[in-house]
Amino acid sequence: MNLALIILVDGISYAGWLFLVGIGLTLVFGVLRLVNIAHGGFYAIGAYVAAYAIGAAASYGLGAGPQLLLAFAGAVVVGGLIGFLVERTVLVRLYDHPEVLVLFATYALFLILEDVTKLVWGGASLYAFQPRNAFGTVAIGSLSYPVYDVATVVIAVLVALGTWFVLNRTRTGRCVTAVVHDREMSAAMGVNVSAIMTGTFVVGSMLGALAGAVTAPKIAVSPGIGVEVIVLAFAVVVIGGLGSIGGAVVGALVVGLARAFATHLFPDLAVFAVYAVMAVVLAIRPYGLFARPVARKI
Amino acid sequence: MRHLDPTILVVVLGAAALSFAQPHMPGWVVYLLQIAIAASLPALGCMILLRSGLLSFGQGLYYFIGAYGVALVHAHLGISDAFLGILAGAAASILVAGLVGFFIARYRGIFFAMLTLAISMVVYGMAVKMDLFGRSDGLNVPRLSYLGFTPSRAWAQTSLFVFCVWVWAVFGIATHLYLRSRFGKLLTAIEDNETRVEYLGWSVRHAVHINTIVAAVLGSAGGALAAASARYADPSLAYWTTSGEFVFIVLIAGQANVLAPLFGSVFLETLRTYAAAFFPDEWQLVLGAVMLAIILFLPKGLGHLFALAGRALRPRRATAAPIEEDRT
Amino acid sequence: MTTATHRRPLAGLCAACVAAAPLLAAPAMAADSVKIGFVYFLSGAGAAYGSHARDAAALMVDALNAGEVPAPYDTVGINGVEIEPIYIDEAGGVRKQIAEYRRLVEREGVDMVLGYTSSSNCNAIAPIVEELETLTNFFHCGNPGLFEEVEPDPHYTFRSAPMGTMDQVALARYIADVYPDTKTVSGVNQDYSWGQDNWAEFTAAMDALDTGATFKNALFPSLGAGDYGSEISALASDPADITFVSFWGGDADALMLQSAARGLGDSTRFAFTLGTGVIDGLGNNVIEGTIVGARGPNSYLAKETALSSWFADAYQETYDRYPPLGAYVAAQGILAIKAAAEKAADGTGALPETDAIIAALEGLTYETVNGYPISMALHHGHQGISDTVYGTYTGWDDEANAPVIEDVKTYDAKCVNPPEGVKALDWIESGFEGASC
Amino acid sequence: MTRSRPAAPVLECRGVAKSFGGFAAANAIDLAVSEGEVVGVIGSNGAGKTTLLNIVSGHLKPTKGKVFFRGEDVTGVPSRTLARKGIARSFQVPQLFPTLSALENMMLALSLVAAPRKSILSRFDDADLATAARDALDHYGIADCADSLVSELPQGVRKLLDIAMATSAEPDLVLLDEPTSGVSSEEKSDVMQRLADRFAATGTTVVFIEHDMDIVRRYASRVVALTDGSVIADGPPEEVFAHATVADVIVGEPLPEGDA
Repeated sequence: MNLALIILVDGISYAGWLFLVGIGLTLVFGVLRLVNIAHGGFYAIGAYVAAYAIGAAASYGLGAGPQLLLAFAGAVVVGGLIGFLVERTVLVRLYDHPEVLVLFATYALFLILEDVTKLVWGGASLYAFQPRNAFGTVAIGSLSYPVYDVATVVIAVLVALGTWFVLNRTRTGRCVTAVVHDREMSAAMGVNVSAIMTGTFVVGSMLGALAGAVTAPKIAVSPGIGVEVIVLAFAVVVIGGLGSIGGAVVGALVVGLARAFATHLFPDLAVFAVYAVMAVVLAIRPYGLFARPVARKI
Repeated sequence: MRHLDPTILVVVLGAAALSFAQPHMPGWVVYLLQIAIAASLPALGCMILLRSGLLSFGQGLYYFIGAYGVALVHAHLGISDAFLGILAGAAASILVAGLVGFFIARYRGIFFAMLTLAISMVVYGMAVKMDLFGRSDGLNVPRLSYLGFTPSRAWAQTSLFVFCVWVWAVFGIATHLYLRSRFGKLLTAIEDNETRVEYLGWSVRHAVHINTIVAAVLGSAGGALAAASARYADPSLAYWTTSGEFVFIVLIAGQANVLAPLFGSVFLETLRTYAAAFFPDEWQLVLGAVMLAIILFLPKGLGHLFALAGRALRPRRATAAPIEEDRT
Repeated sequence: MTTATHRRPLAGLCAACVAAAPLLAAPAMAADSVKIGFVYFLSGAGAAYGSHARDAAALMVDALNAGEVPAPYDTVGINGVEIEPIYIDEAGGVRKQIAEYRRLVEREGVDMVLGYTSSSNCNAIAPIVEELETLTNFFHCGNPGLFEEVEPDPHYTFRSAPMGTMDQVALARYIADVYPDTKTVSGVNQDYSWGQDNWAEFTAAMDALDTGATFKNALFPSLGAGDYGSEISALASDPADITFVSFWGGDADALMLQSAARGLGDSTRFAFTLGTGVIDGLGNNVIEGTIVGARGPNSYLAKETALSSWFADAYQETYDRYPPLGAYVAAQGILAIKAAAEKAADGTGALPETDAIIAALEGLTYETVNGYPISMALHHGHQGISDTVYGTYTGWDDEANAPVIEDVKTYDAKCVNPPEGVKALDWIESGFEGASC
Repeated sequence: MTRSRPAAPVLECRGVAKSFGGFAAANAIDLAVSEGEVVGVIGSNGAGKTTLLNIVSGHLKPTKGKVFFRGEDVTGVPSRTLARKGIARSFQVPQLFPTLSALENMMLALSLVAAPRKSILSRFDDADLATAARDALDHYGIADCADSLVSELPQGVRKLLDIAMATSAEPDLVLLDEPTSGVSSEEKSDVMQRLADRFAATGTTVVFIEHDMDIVRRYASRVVALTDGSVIADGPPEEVFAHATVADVIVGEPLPEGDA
């Protein structure tokens, strides 16, 4: 199997995961103009809830499929609930303030969520790998890949299509787009801006938690898993263009392929690759590859 | 000329008082203050960038350069002089910020923040790989000498503390003069209206570029003090969370005056140390909760408390001191 | 926190308040107890590891204070003086750690400090230890540089844990002994000093042993990368006979899980220097045939003695699990101090002066909970060495509910550790000059 | 600084053209302005008046053609350099520093464009600078508003402040983009009279865009009429207003909304 194909497959597989991790972040930025650092916290909560749910479901003798369904549903529900609480109690009071204050509020929330997950689930790792193993592997070229990882890419594509459909083909989606475009104008036209913002944050939190839930069966769910994810998600959406769904797809592919490329050909530079790509893209296209620059006033 | 500037007066008297108070302070408090002083300088750099509305998430880069200035001058030249270490870091950061400035001076808003973050993370990514920087294990820094004077072990902490305090005083006063100058006002004007600044014959880009360099020098001075105090330099100085902390210090304390970041920094270090002492398992939660409380209930920062207190006192003092030139 | 029961969220919080209460009062020097600061990772990625260390420390403190530990540690506390523990989180970066260390010494007035897992924290703290003149035992960081470069002339600084070098050298010897047909080796190591150094030491040791093995992939994913798809593809598309891994914590588990799912075990044999940690988490999902070490002869590789059986049973009883390797090293750190203090006391019933404890600890050989004594043999008696053990995991014994580890080989301490005065890497590259095997 | 060479006109545009995408905002405009002239530029919306001003003031680079200032080629020279050479400009929407007071706005203008560059590090909060700024405001009759924040000022004062800041360095050429737009009709002639007096006193060359034909008639010494990016008439006011197209298309057009 030639190297280019392996890099492509690895890159896409990683990109699928990166997209799931980044989509919530870019959605929230697009609508709320807010870089949500707490996203990493929702990811961790999603992973913990999923690991817990899979364990619980297994103890009731449910199969791999129901285990995963329960895990994903549980993570999304818990993530959404916490997202709702956070938006209604904290963020809503801060929308009039400078963006950087809201950013640090989300950083504070991230620290709080980190310790809360630790208080609830303890410091030792949780494991939920059984359902992933249950689906077996599929051969692509000479290498075998878990069916679960292929399914992750499919989930990422479905989430991308779903988001696109909701934003472009539904009434709610058009309201969201209107709010993205011009908050005041949308309010004047009768769009319930506050509800749209709450809703978007809740959906963003759900997506963050879903990303964690999808990841849980691949890893040891342990403290600190949210931190690395923040920077990666950040890089993905910044490269693609903050607030752009298409940008998140492209950003995920760029980072995914860059990492796969570096791992196979320049393994010493694997860590460095992500930030270097981010810096180069920003230096050439300050607004990321996909977002439109905001017109400068005169 | 007519009056002595109150800020300068406070800085000089405060530095003198701290210098004399040092022998009466416990060692851990001295160290805590030194680290707070060190971190307040890059935060001051963030503050002067914020005057033009620019949010830097990459001040850690210059903190890193300043710290390694001290560490590398020792490791490669065998010189452990504090002044030379600071100068080496400052020179390197002028060079780096001078180059970086060409890229970032045209960026605004979140994009300025992102690019500064990305650049500092690239440096972090390189540093953990390079033996020059000791990789992730970092480099140790010896006890420093001061222009040929090497304090005895018993006086080492005192000397370093006094050095930190007066380095801060010099940079603090210089920054104060810088901000109250016409250029300082120009920086504020950039956030208000870039077009008008250009039509008044000044290049916004050049001004931002220069300001980036000044902020970099402040950051590197802080880094040198941090390395001298911890006697250690490592790549995490350039990590994004370090940079974020500097911005947070400014948020805590507000931007009214050059002293604000110092108060913010002391507050943050104190908070962190007590949170860690009382709640070894949940100190991050406590830190986060206090951060959140400040943001929610004192969005203009703790510095606003001083402003409120000052306003409450003002009516009683009919002949007020000269008006502070730095507006909130 | 003084009762070593299951930590529950709220209980933990209350315990923290209780533990903190003395801090509110003026720091009092109580002569009837020995105050020890324990520094373990309690948050962040290290917590997956540090939480076990803290659990073990709490268990040991309680058992020692109650006089329940078997001989030779059957006296109460340390030489009859009760231990009063203060726990500190190692997370938060080096500048915070120095502040915490200074607070422990200068405010809490601890008599000694035990802890530090991260080599960057050890490097940063060591000069401060000497400055503040407080006996400090680094229980677990393993970088040779600590005494070779950072603190070449230690007085108050000790490290009871053997250096990581031992793991690499012993593994190379194990491969040469048990898998002499090994032609090619790849490596996956975390991208920071520890991972980079381990790979350098291991490859040097393989060369020095003239195994004839060549090196293929040397991969360095970042700490906490989470997804190792590309690395596994790289390893699978060009498989080596042996794949060396120095991962720890959640990363090690994740790499093992993802490799197992993709059948990587069929094309290469993994060698995990901290392999027993992976077995702790994954049980029978570990790839059969994996070579496992335990940062010394800990955990499943421990030797059965009265002391080691007591420790394993007590841990199992208290925390409902077999003690992970982090628990062993934490317990060792405490025993080193106890052994030295009691030797220094020489029958008198109080806590000896720090300098007396130091003198006793230098060069001391003491019994540990893994059954292999540690000798403080290097760096003027400040660095411990011990025998070490490697084995190959071959499956799970359902009846005993324990892993089956075969081809177990023990290596003498002097065979896998450099002699006094020689730098670790130089020693390996010299072809292990002066080693006695 | 710039020695005046009487031979060359103060401003000369030769074949200046500008297109945005496919749309030609200016089409080979030729224009020469001599020392001391007060030129009114008229034309309907989108005729290219502001584009012309943007090009001359250095805000835009022309697609074709050249701009000369006192005989020197200044095509594509940025506005900040032109400001130092002596070309000042005001804006249709006043470009001020809204978080500062009127006095501070003026002080900043004086310390940036009027003072030597090396004085930039001297103290902003300076009594002499404040006095000079008060005097400068007084020249335009707005010294009373000195201590108000810009955001609290009426539009007429803002327009004057905008012009006062632009002209603080006593430029050779002043470009005014609709100096009376947004000013109430009662204030209009007052504002224009102050400006006319001020520029007459300093002998400044002025080019101004204006929609109010009465004002143009009263204050311009010469009028240039633009349509679709081209000059269709250029000469003394009465001559230009007599031009058939000008009378139909420009003068006949009602004032744009919001300008009253």
